[in-house]
Amino acid sequence: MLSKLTPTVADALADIPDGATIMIGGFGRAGQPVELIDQLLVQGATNLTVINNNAGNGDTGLAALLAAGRVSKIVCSFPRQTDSHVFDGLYRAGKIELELVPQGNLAERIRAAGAGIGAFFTPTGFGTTLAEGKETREIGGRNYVLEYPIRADYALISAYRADQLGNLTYRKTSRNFGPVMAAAADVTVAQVDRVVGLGELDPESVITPGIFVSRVVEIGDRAWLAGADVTVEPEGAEA
Amino acid sequence: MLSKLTPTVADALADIPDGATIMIGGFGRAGQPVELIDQLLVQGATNLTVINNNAGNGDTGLAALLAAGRVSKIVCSFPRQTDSHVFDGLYRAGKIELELVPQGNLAERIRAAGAGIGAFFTPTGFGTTLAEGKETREIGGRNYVLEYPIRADYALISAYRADQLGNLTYRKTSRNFGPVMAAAADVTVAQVDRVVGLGELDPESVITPGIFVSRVVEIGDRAWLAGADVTVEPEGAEA
Amino acid sequence: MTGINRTELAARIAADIPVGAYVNLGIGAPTLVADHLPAERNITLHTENGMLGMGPAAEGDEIDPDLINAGKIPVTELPGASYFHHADSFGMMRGGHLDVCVLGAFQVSVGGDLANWHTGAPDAIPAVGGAMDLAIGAKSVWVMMDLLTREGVSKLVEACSYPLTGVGCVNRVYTDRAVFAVGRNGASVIEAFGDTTLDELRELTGLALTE
Amino acid sequence: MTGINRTELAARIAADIPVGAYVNLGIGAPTLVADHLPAERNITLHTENGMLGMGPAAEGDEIDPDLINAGKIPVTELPGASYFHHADSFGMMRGGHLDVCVLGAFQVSVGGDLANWHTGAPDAIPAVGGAMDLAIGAKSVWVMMDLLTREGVSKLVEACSYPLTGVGCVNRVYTDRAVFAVGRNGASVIEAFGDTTLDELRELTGLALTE
Repeated sequence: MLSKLTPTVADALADIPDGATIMIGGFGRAGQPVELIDQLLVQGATNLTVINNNAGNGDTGLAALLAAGRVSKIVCSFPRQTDSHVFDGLYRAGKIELELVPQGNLAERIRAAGAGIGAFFTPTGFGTTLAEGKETREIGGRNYVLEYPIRADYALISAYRADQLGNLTYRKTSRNFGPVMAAAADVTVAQVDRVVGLGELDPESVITPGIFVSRVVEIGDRAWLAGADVTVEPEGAEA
Repeated sequence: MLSKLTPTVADALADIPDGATIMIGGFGRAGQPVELIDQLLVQGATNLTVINNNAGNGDTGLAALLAAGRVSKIVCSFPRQTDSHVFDGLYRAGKIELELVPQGNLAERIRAAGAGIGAFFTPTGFGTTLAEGKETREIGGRNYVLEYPIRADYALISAYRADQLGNLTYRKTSRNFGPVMAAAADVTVAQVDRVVGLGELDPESVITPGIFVSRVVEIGDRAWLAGADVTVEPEGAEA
Repeated sequence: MTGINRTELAARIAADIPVGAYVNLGIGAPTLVADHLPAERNITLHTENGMLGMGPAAEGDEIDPDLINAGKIPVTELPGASYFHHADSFGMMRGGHLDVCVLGAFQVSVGGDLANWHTGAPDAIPAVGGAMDLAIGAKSVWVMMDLLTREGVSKLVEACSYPLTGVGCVNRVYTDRAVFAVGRNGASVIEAFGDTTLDELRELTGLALTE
Repeated sequence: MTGINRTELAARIAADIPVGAYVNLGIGAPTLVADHLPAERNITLHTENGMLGMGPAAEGDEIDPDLINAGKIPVTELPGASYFHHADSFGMMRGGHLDVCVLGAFQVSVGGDLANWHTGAPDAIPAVGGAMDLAIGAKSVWVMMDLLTREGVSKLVEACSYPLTGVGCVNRVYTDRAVFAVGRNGASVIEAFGDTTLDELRELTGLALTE
């Protein structure tokens, strides 16, 4: 039977070309596709446009990709963090382009790409510098800014469980950008803790239907979740 | 503790005034809030605008409400059915106003109302008579029609399980318009088969968060579901 | 002059659907295509009322009023199915995630315009349902229809006389006499059935068909 | 001249939140409001990274990296909680479903303009996060801030000098010296704390405050 299961992260990202636009899921650590980001560093594609809520922190993951000079543009809502020194340095040196988007507009623009919406009027950002140069309109007494979809060549996301058809479930607030990014990219790669048998996911609880997922890589249970299966309160959590 | 549970359908709909705009969930029989519709007939409010995928069939439910002259306008995608004789008669007699909306635009316009979107460009309907007089625009080589949100004073929907906070789950294809309508009305009334204790619904599987629900009425298991609890294949199904 | 029957046509369409595709089959004749999609081809069926992984029509004890297709017929659920609400379901279509959508039609123009929702009769009660969404709802939109009306008039036309469902949205037209490609470059014959010739098709349709 | 401290201010804000309300508490001082919302008031907390029914900060074994708030602090889940994705979460805000949102601010204008995302410093790295969404994200948007900067300059102003986060979006301003209503009708004093007088507030702010 056909399957979207891919044996390794290397296989899953092998075809990403230079110049690709890549969405990366996650809000803080929750939902961050750590192993896929690390593989993106190994894989070598450069001149990338990255769409993520943040712009990396510390010296690993997305920050390492930035430090390696592989990202020419980042679209995000919150690049500045206490330890975002890699991005900060590149930005001040004019070595990376930044498109700053309010978080809800970012989510809705990604959602619009997946849902075939050509553009939409949002109240968020009206009258601010982030709406400068954008079309505005008063509708029903409220002011709106016209925003356009954001799509990508690849979306790299993290989920909790998958089946071979690519159906996904998430865990708690790690859901965040995953479902909308999965629908907005030509190729969506999902890393998951575990792959389960076909029919083991409750069809009522599938959050991302497999139609939006191209490749699934099983990473194995994260250390702090080991031993805890589909539970509300995992044991052995780390700080 | 505060609770959205309402003892009877009569209590749940008591305050609907004449002239109200009312969304009614359901696609065919699936997801139709049968008991709420029947109570709307008893309740007496008139000059209603109804938003539903269809315009009633046979002589009961929505068709009975139409036959009683209580609906002055209907917004729907598919009024014509084999047994939609009540609507057909009223429409031909000029006694009911019809706003015909392509089904996906209907769903998206309702979704837009709930999500605070002022208007959006959709490709559906471009170049057809249903887009006549509407603003259009070419974006990225594709043609779009500008569509506006559809909101309501009340939404009457049917769900499967609820807790006292109004969190809802649905069952199979009866989900259809429920989640988007719940978010697009000032007052959302959900009839459910059963109310369960707080904490019994899996937070990952709640489809409509309680924030969108004002009142919950427990109807009891539908006959063909009696004896079948949260199962994939209910026993004793009827045709 | 021969053609193929509706069952053969459904099988012909099914054969063109790629392995692993996500497909929406419109109400009516297109549903027959499902009979020719064996499990090993891994085709996933979408129904716009909120489901992927739709199985065959339900029978007997399988019938569940909460589980119906877009034609309001009770259906079944296959392993790996998923449910979602109407806005998500139509977003899936509008966003171009389905590979193929197969629809019936009153008329299709050589440019790919589709007319399948309204005959234009002034006293008809209009009802569009999901027709306009389906028309733009997949990477490939295919029409399944008889080439001629009962009166012998071609349904593949230079320009639709019936009200449009979508503009330039159809890629292929599967008929009992031939399969046509339509679109920006006009109509061409992909395959003629039986001993049907290009000249016959030109005569039947009155169109400058290319090979 | 006296005022109230931050804990008292948080309690004062909490007292104004209606029973049963859905509330988003912004990062920083507004999170203190949660300490004054006892369970019997049935306040449901929203966090924009996709959750309703957020409980207190997680401690020890409760800490779960998949369960964090908008400030990326590990939190807990209360019975009746639900999770949803980012587009749904911000749709919930933009659609006006939350009753109250409490935010910090650099400046608020008498007309309700909010400045809380950027100091305007030319070399600052801009970062907006959900600030502009929160600014328009509830039926009532309240600001919690000190009335004066450390330098003694009023943060309630005729017109914001810092870059705006939202226009005319704030309804009330809770400060250590007084609670103000702001909006189309300008700024008025709802309550002055301690022995603070209207005249003092006018002097401190340089604004024509009304009662």
